[in-house]
Parts: sequence; structure tokens; C-alpha cells
Amino acid sequence: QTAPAEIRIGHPYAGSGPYASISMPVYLGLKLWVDRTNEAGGAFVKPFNKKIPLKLIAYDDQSSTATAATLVNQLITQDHVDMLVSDSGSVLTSVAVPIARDHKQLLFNPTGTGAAFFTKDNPYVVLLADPASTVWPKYISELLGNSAKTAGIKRVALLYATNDFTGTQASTIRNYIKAHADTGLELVYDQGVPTATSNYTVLINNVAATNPDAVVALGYVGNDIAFLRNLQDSGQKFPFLFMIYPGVEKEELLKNVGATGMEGVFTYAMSTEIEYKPNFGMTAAEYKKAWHDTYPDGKYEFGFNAIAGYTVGLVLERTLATTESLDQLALRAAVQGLSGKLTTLDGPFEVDAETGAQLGEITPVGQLRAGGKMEAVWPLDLANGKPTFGKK
Amino acid sequence: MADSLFSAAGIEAGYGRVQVLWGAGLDVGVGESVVLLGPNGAGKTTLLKVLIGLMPAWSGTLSFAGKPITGLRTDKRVRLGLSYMSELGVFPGLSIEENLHIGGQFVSKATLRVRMDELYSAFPDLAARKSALAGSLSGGQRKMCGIAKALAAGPRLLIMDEPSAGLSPLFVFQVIEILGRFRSTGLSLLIAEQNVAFLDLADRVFTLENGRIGFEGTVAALHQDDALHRAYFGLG
Amino acid sequence: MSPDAKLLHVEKLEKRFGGFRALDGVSFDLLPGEVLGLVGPNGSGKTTCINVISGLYGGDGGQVVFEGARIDGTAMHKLARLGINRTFQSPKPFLSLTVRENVEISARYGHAGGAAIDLDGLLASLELDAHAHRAAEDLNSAQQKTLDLARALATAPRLLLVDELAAGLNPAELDRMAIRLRTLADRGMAMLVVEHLMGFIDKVTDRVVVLNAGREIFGGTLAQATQDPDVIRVFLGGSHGG
Amino acid sequence: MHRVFNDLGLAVLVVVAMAVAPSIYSNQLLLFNFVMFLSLAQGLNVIYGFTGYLPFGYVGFFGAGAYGFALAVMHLGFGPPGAMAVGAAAAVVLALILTPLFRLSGAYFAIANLAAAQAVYEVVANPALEDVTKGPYGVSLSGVFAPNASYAAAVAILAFTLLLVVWLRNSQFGLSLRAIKEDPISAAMAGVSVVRGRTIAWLLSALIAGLVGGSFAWEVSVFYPETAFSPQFSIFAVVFALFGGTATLTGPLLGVFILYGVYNWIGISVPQYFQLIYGTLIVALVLFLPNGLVSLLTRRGIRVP
Amino acid sequence: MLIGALLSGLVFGLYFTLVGLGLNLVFGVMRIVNLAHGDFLMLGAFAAYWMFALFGLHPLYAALAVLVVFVVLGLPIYYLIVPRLQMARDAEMLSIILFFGLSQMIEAVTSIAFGTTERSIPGRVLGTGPVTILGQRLPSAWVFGAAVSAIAVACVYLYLYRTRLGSLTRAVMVSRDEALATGIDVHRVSALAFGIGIALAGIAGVFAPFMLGSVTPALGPEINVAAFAVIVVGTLGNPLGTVLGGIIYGVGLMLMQTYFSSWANILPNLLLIAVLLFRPEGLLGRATRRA
Ligand SMILES: Nc1ncnc2c1ncn2[C@@H]1O[C@H](COP(=O)(O)OP(=O)(O)OP(=O)(O)O)[C@@H](O)[C@H]1O
Ligand SMILES: Nc1ncnc2c1ncn2[C@@H]1O[C@H](COP(=O)(O)OP(=O)(O)OP(=O)(O)O)[C@@H](O)[C@H]1O
Ligand SMILES: [Mg+2]
Ligand SMILES: [Mg+2]
Repeated sequence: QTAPAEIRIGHPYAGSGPYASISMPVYLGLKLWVDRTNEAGGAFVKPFNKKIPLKLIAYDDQSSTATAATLVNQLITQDHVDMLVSDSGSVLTSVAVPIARDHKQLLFNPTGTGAAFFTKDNPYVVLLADPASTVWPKYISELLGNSAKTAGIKRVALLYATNDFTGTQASTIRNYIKAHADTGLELVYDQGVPTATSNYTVLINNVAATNPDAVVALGYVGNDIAFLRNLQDSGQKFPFLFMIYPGVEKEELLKNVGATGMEGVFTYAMSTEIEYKPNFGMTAAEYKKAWHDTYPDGKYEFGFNAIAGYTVGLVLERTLATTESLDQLALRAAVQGLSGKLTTLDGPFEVDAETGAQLGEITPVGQLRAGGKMEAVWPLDLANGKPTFGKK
Repeated sequence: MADSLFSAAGIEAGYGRVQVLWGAGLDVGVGESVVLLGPNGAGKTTLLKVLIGLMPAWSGTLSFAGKPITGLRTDKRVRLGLSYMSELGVFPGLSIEENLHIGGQFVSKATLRVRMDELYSAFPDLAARKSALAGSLSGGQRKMCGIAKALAAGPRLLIMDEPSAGLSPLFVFQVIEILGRFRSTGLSLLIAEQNVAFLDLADRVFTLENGRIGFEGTVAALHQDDALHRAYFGLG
Repeated sequence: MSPDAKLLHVEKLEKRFGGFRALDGVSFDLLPGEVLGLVGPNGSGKTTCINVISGLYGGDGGQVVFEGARIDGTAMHKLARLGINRTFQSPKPFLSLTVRENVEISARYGHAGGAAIDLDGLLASLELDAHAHRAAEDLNSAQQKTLDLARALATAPRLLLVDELAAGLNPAELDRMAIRLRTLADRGMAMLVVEHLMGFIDKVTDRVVVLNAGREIFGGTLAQATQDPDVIRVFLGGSHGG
Repeated sequence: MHRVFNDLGLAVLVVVAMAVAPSIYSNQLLLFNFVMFLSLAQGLNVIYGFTGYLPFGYVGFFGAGAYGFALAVMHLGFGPPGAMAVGAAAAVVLALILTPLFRLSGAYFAIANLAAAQAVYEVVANPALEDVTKGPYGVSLSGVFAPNASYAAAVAILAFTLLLVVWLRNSQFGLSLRAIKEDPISAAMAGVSVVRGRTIAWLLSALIAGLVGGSFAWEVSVFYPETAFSPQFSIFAVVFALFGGTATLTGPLLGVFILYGVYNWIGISVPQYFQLIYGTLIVALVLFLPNGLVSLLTRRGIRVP
Repeated sequence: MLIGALLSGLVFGLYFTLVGLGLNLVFGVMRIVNLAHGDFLMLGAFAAYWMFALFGLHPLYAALAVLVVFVVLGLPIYYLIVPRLQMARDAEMLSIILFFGLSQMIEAVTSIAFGTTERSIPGRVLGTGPVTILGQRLPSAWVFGAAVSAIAVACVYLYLYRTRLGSLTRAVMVSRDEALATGIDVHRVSALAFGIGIALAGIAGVFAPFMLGSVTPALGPEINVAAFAVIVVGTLGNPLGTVLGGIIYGVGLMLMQTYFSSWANILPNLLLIAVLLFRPEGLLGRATRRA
């Protein structure tokens, strides 16, 4: 078998519409990796025992699932890509899952964490840069349980945006609290709000009225910015506040909310904060510099999604380097082979052998300090600081 | 004959590719009242729309007070002292009072106030319902409002399209009487009508047939022509 | 007048718009083949009366009885099929359809029974045959009114409500229209004719009802009406004109 | 008489072309989307072209069809044909509930219909109904996934839709709808039951969207409420139908083939400026062809199927 | 909780009055549905953002600048698009599509120029700490936004009901044909109304980063839905109606957030449908006759 002239990587992304803000950084991260790899002569492909240049075929689906679906089909049936990377987020990934499966094409899924995609009978999907939604809140749940015992954080208010991503995390946390009632944990407020919610003043008032010790507010970037700004404006304080994006897209949040508004907030301590010791690819600091060198105008913020795009590239690179052939199932086997061995700037990589869901890359809980600094506070083995609680 | 105030010559116009007017022309003198008679579909409405500028003339010339106005927009013609009362005649969604204000848009506030008092006393029905929407009025009441609105502009020449259509006999007399009153203040009138009662107002008559001017002359001359008399006054 | 001989019986009809009483207890009867003129000053409620009888507006009081059955509250299209039809003060044809299609629709959907209508003959009798295949929007307003009439006649109504059909017609056309309506009445079609031209009313109607401010102020022949001081004061204004 | 045959001929041609297309071109999903938009644009034509009511929330029926399909599969264990019927029924029931909207006209109707579609979406996507609809978490129907069969179903729906439009264009009923569109009061006085006529057109139009939604659910099998209720479906159906020219058979078909063709072509060839080019194209088309593509012919008195 | 919800509903609703006002004006005068309204608002927000980021310009000055620039911008856009559009048979419906296209263009250009990240202006710019009214704490930026809205509404009201041009504008709203026949320069009146309409959107946009937390180029469509609800619940062409619509919307939203939070977004839709069905002419509208 002769080596192909290039390895074709297909990827739909959202250049506009509601998902553009999460999708563009992933696309640009992936593109950065492709460009860097090609500068170095391409990626090493084991079956041909040589470096082969990469070709990224990326289409804009404009945040439309119908368009995303046809583009995925286009990539498979017309462009005959060797590796197919889906768009970011669960909604735009969803349509690609059955199509890829139907065409027996492995879907490299960056951040589509919806639990429904991963079933035992479908070997054609694998989740790369995020743990599945049900796995993600593991540590924050534990931290809540621990704080109940050690710091009297018992009354929990849960406020979440009603979409797959945050809704699933909310239900994991809810289940944990119910199962650990013996620690004294108690849900005093549990409400979903539409994801399009952009003002939280009244909601914050209502949450405060239940006199909670801890508030867990789960939303997308826009929700979190609005929540934190409204919280700051209202002068309200909660002893314990957990949110997703202050850690996930810290730079963007800092620009919009300011460091003071985020001080003391618990959040996921992403790879942007935790210096994982990658055994492959750039470190977070190196990558951050590379990002700002490549995209200097600040149109696309450096953050977790930017890392996710690059991480996908690293996984693809390792997969090519270890696969037996370019056959799709062989690729899947190769990805599986990386499980537990690969550590990137995004943390340890670990895939559920049966479903393809990501089990690694679980993010510790961090807490923001003055000036926007973050300390990991849970689990203890990853912690470089101790959780502190505000006054009621 | 008085000095010419308004004249149109050789007007050709139509809708799409259908030509309706074939070289029609007429003139109105200062202080003169002219009635335009014509069977249905002769093109009276079309001619009036060309005169006021709501439709372009394909060819022909228009002049007002000695100035050419052929290509001028409607609003400019209104400023010069032309005023037009369409078949609809009013803004249905505005009150009677507001309609009169709009009619008098180019008139100074003080003048308008005086004129509106005059109009209200001429049209007591309107005075009684100043703030009613014109759209809730009956057909005839609307016509009254339309006339009042057109007069509010204080025009030198008032062009009207069938002002009597749908008016009860009493109102027809009232309208004729009111127009007569304004005519005596120097207003010129150009009225397209079917109702020959309006000939009482007319100094001169034009007839329009198939887009061309047929007869032009005084009312007396019209009466003398047997064929025309039959056509425009009927048998009964 | 025996009750069953009446085609239409209108009793104490009321209609309010907000606080305003457009009809304030109007009553009259109509026999088959009879032509009743409904006259009165502008705004006296004539059109409203037709609107209520033809089902466009629901009444606020009183009743309308047609051929012995109450019809107030019945939908317009059902009234059309029962044999009641009308024209509109400002014509409302189906503008983008041809003249012929306009009448075809009402013959097909609104036919009130009896022999099928000869549509071409109908159009010819109304001088619309030359325009049969032109869109209704190409007609002038008087022709559109005539088309309204053609559409109403295509349903073979037993009661025809005519709202200011003559407005805008020249005297010669008026005469022809009057003769047409008279012929229809002589064949048994009852009519309620609203009109301001007294000459036309005189030629067409058997009887008139004069409305003022939503109330009847007179009922009888036109000749009597022209002598009535109230009618003269509010409606005719000194002379009986037309 | 040969008017009908012209119309029928065109309908058959399109259906046959779409039926054989997958054997020539392998991006079947793209073809599926073409078939889907052909039906949606014609379904919209049924209500807008023939009665003048523009359902800007047309996707509501599409989504109802998709979710009707999904619920029947998940909760009733129906096979795809039965589930399609449930989807169609869901759309028709929704249309029945929305009939009072006909009291509105023009933009009011369009906006109210848009709001209605949003409201249905909010209900379906609400976590309170997780047990029924799976709320915001989306449905997965991988058990029935069968792209060839769902493609065939979509073509069948297209055939049904086109026949329906042919019938409307050549029947008395269709003529009465146009009368209602011109002037409902006059139509009533001509004996046409305005409510009945409009309602039938409305239900048929919803039925088509419901069926298409069902076939879409079957085709994609994994989707979220955002997917099934994406405003893009309404907007595209409207844009395609109007661009081609409504109240004809040809117009919406041309609209889909040309505009959706161009859409995909731009998307694949110049993805960076996709949205900009497509937006500009729409603006230009409306300005230069305000009465639709077929008006180029009808203006010259040529009858278009 | 109830009073808090009512009060912030009122304040938030006043802001949404401003959001809907321009759309109302444009629809009323031109009978076109400006589906790009939300995008003009978004442009206003980006303008304010950049003026602040580059020059530290206070949003109030930004609002004034936006007012001038947008009115001036509106005139060419009007003359390029609207007269042609109005020659179409069903211009009202066609406008929906045309402005959808325009909205796509605006979003695309903005995304290309500024990227897709969230942008905002620090809240302290409009005053620090909450304002206490009736014992309820409200973000001072909100109070600021509401005040500007109230002023804008008052100006539009004065314009329409107290100036000559304004009454001509209302005449055009009622009947374009009659306006032409009366000698009103319909295009001038309409172009100005269009400019004012998008300028109002732009001014609302200046405060959007405060009222909505942050903005991205994709903000437009969401805003449109809310704006439609507000203007339909009020009455088309009636600025006072828009105030009523905005307040009902704001209060309704906050009450829903308090008592049925996950259903909050269904409210504007239901409100809109309900009002249209029971009072098609809007809450303050007056009906006209049918025949
Ligand atoms: N908008 C239009 N489009 C096409 N043709 C028209 C239009 N308006 C009028 N016409 C045609 O132009 C001719 C003249 O119409 P016009 O309305 O000027 O006549 P008119 O003398 O005013 O009649 P009427 O006594 O009915 O008012 C008629 O044949 C009519 O069919
Ligand atoms: N839909 C409506 N809303 C409000 N007022 C109405 C409505 N319809 C009619 N009116 C009022 O009812 C009264 C009677 O109107 P109607 O049209 O019946 O008069 P009419 O006798 O037909 O007058 P005309 O001879 O001028 O046509 C008028 O004062 C009118 O303003
Ligand atoms: Mg005329
Ligand atoms: Mg009347």
C-alpha cells in the first residue's frame, strides 16, 4: 500500500450563530496544530512509517444542525476524509453521531459531552477533550460533601440553565446531594432557567431569600457573565459559589466581570490553570504563547475551548503514530490504546473502552483569588491551596 | 376669461403598458370653477392624478401660476397652492382634528387656527366629533372630512375627485354651498363629477371621453348641445 | 300582510359601536319581489343595517327573520346559500381573479337553489362580457361595483341588498342600472336599495324607509317622503333633488 | 385540460429525479435536505400562496412532527411508519389549536405564528417534561435509524405534497382559496365558507410539515429540541418559496434547487464568507426579483405550471 | 420577593420599551418588518464597547454618538432598500426575508471584524453599588438604562404628537396613499423614521452590555423575539403602547423567573399570542370598520 500524499482531516465549525463563541476557538486550536505540524513536515503515520502532511478541510455550519449534518456527510462521502472531527458542543455534535456511524467513520468528538452519544453498540465515536457531562461534576460534588462536614456548608441552592450540558451536571450534583443527606447536605433551591436568560437580578434575590450556604449556578459563558455582574451590582454575597466558566474561560470572564467580581468563586480548574505535565505536545504556558502569537487581535479568547481544539490535534497525532492502519476501527483501537498513557496539557487522557466516552481529563475544583489567580482546592492530591468560605 | 392659473396640455398617461389618456388638456383661470364631466372609465381620476403628480405623465406639460410643474413631486405642487381631494379623502386612523392639521401642514399655525374654526362652523357634524377617528365615520361623513382637510391647506386651486359620490342630497347641497362660499373668496376649483348639480358651481365645463377632451365651454353651451345634454343629464 | 308572505322581517334591530348606537331599533318588512329603498343622511345607519342583515356584523338586539326563520347570527356564507346576497358600498371584487372567475366562484359556492345561472348571459346583461377574461383589478370603480352585483346575482338570491350601487354612474348608466334592477324585481327578487340619488330611488323602489341616527323616521312612498317635514329637514334639504 | 398535465408532468419529473438521485450522487443527506426543503417550501406555499397567510413559525409543525415521531418510537414502541403518522397527527392537532390565529392578518399573523412555534419549543425543551420529551437533553432513536428508508419516505412525502399543490391549482377549491385570499368578506358573501377553506389549507400545510418533520427525525435519529425547532427551517422554507414565486408549482421548486444549491455551494467553497455572501444574495434577490423568479415569465403573460 | 420582582420588572421593562420602540416605529410607518432590528442593536452595543475600550468614552456620550451616526446611516439604507421593496406585491411579507438577509450580513461582518467572544463594559461605569428603591436593591446600571429609555420614549412621543414632522409621520402610518395625495413627502418622512428607528435600537444597544451581561455578534435574533412581544402587546405605531408592552413584558418575565423559572421564556410568546387573539389591535389600539 502506497502512502497517501496527505492526511485529510474534516471538521465542521460554527463561524456564526449562538455556538460560534464555543466553536471558533476549537477550530482555531485545531488549525494551529495542523499548521504547526505541517511546518514540521507533517504527522508521523505508523502504517507508512513516515511523516505525511495534513490537510484540514473545515466548513462553516453557521450553528445550524441541518447544515452541520450535510457538511459532515459531505466530508465523509465527497471529501473522503481520513479523520473526522465533529463540531463543538452537544447540539452540533448530535447530528454527526448517526451519520458517522452509518458510514462507519470514526467521529473524533472534541466537546460533545451528551451522554446519549456513547452507547456500547457504536464503536464509531470517541470523546477527546472533555469528560462526559455525568463525569464532569465528580469533584465539585465531593467538595460539597466535604465542606458540609468540615465547614457547615449545608444548605445548597442549585440554579442551572436548561440545556444538555448544564442540565446533566445539575442532575449529577442533585443526585449526589440526595444520596449524601447524612452529611447534612440539603437542597433549598433547585430551579432551571432558560439558557437564553441574560439577567439574574431577580433570580439572585430569590436564591438569597432561601438563605443558602452554597450556591451552584451552572450556565454557559453568557449566563455566567450576566450572573456574576448582576451579583456584583446587587451587592449580594454567598459563602460558597460554584460556577463553570470562571475557570473554563477565565480570560473572557476576567475581561467581562473583572477580578474583584470573581474573587472567592469556586470553579473548574482547567488546564489553563493547572500545570499538567504533558508527556506529549506543548505545555499550557507554551500553547498560550503560541495562541497569542498566532491570533494576536483578541477576537478569539484563549481559554478552555482553545485548549480543547489543540488537544484534539494531539490525540489525532498520537493516533496516527500508533495506529495499525487508516481503517476507522483501527483508528478507534489506536485511540483506545492511548487511554491511560497519554497526558496532554489538558490532563490525563482516558477513554471508556466500551462507549468511547471520556473518563479522564476530569477537572479539579479551583477557587479564584484576588487578581484572578486560581488555586486548585479539590481533590487534595491535586490541590495547591485550601478552600475558603465567605461569611453569610 | 380670467388669467390662467393652471393649465395642462397634451397629457398622455396610463397604467403599465395600457394608455388611458390620449393628449388631454385643460386650463383653469384664477378664481374660476371648472367641472370635468365624463362617463365611467373615461380617465377622470387618472387625469387628476397626473395633474397633482401622483402619476407621471408620459408626455405633455403642466404649469401652475406661470411656472412649469411637469416633473414636480406632489408635495412641491401642494406647497405651490394646489390641493387634491382623493376618492378616499381622509386618513382613517387619525382623528378629524388631526386630519385637518395634516391638511394644513404647509400653513402657519395662526392661519390654520382661523381656518379650522371656519371649517368647523361650515361642517357642524365634524365639529361635534373632532376626536373621532375618520375611519369610523360613514361614507358621507368621511367625504365632509376630506373636503375640510383639503380646504385646510388654503389652496389656490382645489382639485376634487367626485366629492358628491355617496353624499345624501342634503349634504350635496351643503357641499355645493360650502364650495361656493370658498369660491367667492378667490379659490379656484377643478371638480370631476357625475352629479350635474355641481354645474351650478361651474364657470366652464370640460368633458372627457376615452381619454380625450370632448367638449369645452360654458354650462349654457353644454345645455344647447342635444347629444351632450342627453349624455350628461339623462332622459329623466 | 300574513306573516308567511313576508320574505324578510326586521324587528327592533340594534347595533352599537363602543357607546355609539349606529342602529337604534330599526324595524321593517319586505315582501317577495318588493323593492324597499333605505335612505337617510350620511351616517344614519344604512350600511350598518345591510351589514347586520348580511351577517357581516352580529346585531346587539332585535331580530332578523328570513322566510320565517331567524337568521341573525348565521354566518355570511350560509346566508348566501339561503338566498341573501349583497353589494358593497366600496366594491370588493377578487382583484387578481378574472371577471369570469369572480362570478364562477359565487355560482359554485353560493348558489341559493333554483335553475343554474347562465353566467355568460349574466355578464352580457351587465355589460361585463367584454372584460370577462380580464383581471378584476383592471376594471374601474363603477365596473367593479357592477361586478359586485354580478357576483351577487350569480347566486340567484331571493333577497338582494344593494349599497350605493349608483354612486359614480353617469345619468345614462344610471338609467340602465335602474331598469336592470326593476327587471330583477319584476321576476320576484326582493331588494333593499340604499341610495342617495332620489331619481334612482324613485325609478326603482316601491316604498322607502328613511333612517336618521339609527332610527326610522319615516316609512311610505317616496312621494310622501318628499312632503314629510322631518325628512326634508334632516335628509333632503329643501328640494328633493336627484 | 392540458394545464393539469403540465403541472402533473413537472411533479412527476421532480419526484423521479429525487428518487434516483442517490444512485448518482453519494451525499445522500444533502439530497435528503433538498427533498425536505422541496416539501417544506411547497407546504408553505399551500398556506401562503393560496391564502396569503405567512406562517413564520412553520417550524412549529415540523418540530411537532419530529417530536411526535420520537415520542411514538420511545414510548409507544411504534415502527417508523406508525410514528410518522403520530408525528403528522401532532402537527395537525397543533394547527387546529392555532386556528384562532386566523383572526390576525399580515405581519401580525406571521409574528404570532412565530411566537407559537417558540412556545411549543419551550414546552418540549422544558426539563419539567423530561420524562416525556427528554426535555433539553435530546432524543436518541438509534434503534430505528435507516437512512435509505427515511429517504424513500421523504420522497413519498414530496410526491404527496406536489400532487396536493397540483390539485389546489386546478380545482374549484383552490380557486375559492384564492378568493378568500383576495377578500374574505366578499368570499363569504359569494357563499365560500372562509373558515372551512382556510382551515383545510392550514391543516394540509401543517400535515406536510409534520410528515417532513417525522421523516427528518427518522433520518437524523439523534437530535435536540433546538434542532427540531430551529428557526432556520421556517426561514429557508419562506425564502425558497418566495424567491421562486408562490401560488405556482414551479416557483418553490426552483427556489429550493437554486437557492439551496447555491447555499451548499458557497458553504463548501468559501466557508469563511458563507454567511456574508448568503445574506447579501438574499437581499439582492428580494430587491431585484421582488415577485419571485417565475414573475419573469408571468409578467410576460406566460403561464407557468 | 414579589415586590422585588415587580420593581425590577418595571425597570427592566422600561429598557425593553426602548428595545421595541424603533421596531414599532419602522413597522408603523413603512409596514415593513425589520428583522435586522436586533442586529442594529448589536451594532450599537459594539459601538459603545469600542468607544469605551479605545477612548474610555462614557456610554451616555456613546449613546449620543450612536444616535447621530445611526440616523445618518439610516437614510442611505432606507433609500437603497425600502422604496424598491415597496414596489413589490406583498412588501410586508417580503420585508421579513429581505431584512433577514440584511441581518445575516450585519452579523457576518461583525463576526469577521470583531470575533465571536463575549464583550461588555464594566458596570461601575454607570455607578457603583446597587441603588435602593422601596427597600429593593437594583443594579445602578439598570436604573440608568431605564432612565435613558424613559427619556427616549418621551422624545419619540413628543416628536410624533407635538411636532409637524411627527404628525406627518403618523399620517403616513395611517395611509401611505392618502399621504402622497395630501402632498406629504412620504420618502423623507419614512427615511427619517427609519433612521430614528435604528438609532433607537442602537441606543438600546449601548446599554445592552449592562442589561444583558454581555454581547456577541449573534445577539440579534433573541432581541427580535422580545421586541416583537413588546410592540405587539402594546400597539403598533403607538409609543405609549410600547411602554405598556415593555412593562408588561418586564414584570411578567420577572414574576415568571420568581415563580416558574424554567418557563420564563415561554412568557413573551404566550403574552404575544394572547394579546393578539383577544385584542388584535393591541392593548391601546382602536378598531376601524370593515365595510
Ligand atoms: N390602477 C389601475 N391599473 C390599471 N388600469 C387602471 C387602473 N386604474 C384605472 N385603470 C383604467 O384606466 C381607465 C380610466 O380609469 P379612471 O379611474 O381614470 O376613470 P374615471 O373616469 O375616473 O372613472 P370613474 O367614473 O369610475 O371614477 C379605466 O379603463 C380603468 O380600467
Ligand atoms: N365598524 C364601525 N366602528 C365604529 N363606528 C362605526 C362602524 N361602522 C359604522 N359606524 C358608525 O355608525 C354610523 C352609521 O354608519 P353607516 O355606515 O351605517 O352609515 P350610512 O347610513 O351607510 O352612511 P353613508 O350614507 O354615508 O354610507 C356612523 O356614524 C359610523 O361612524
Ligand atoms: Mg374616478
Ligand atoms: Mg353607507
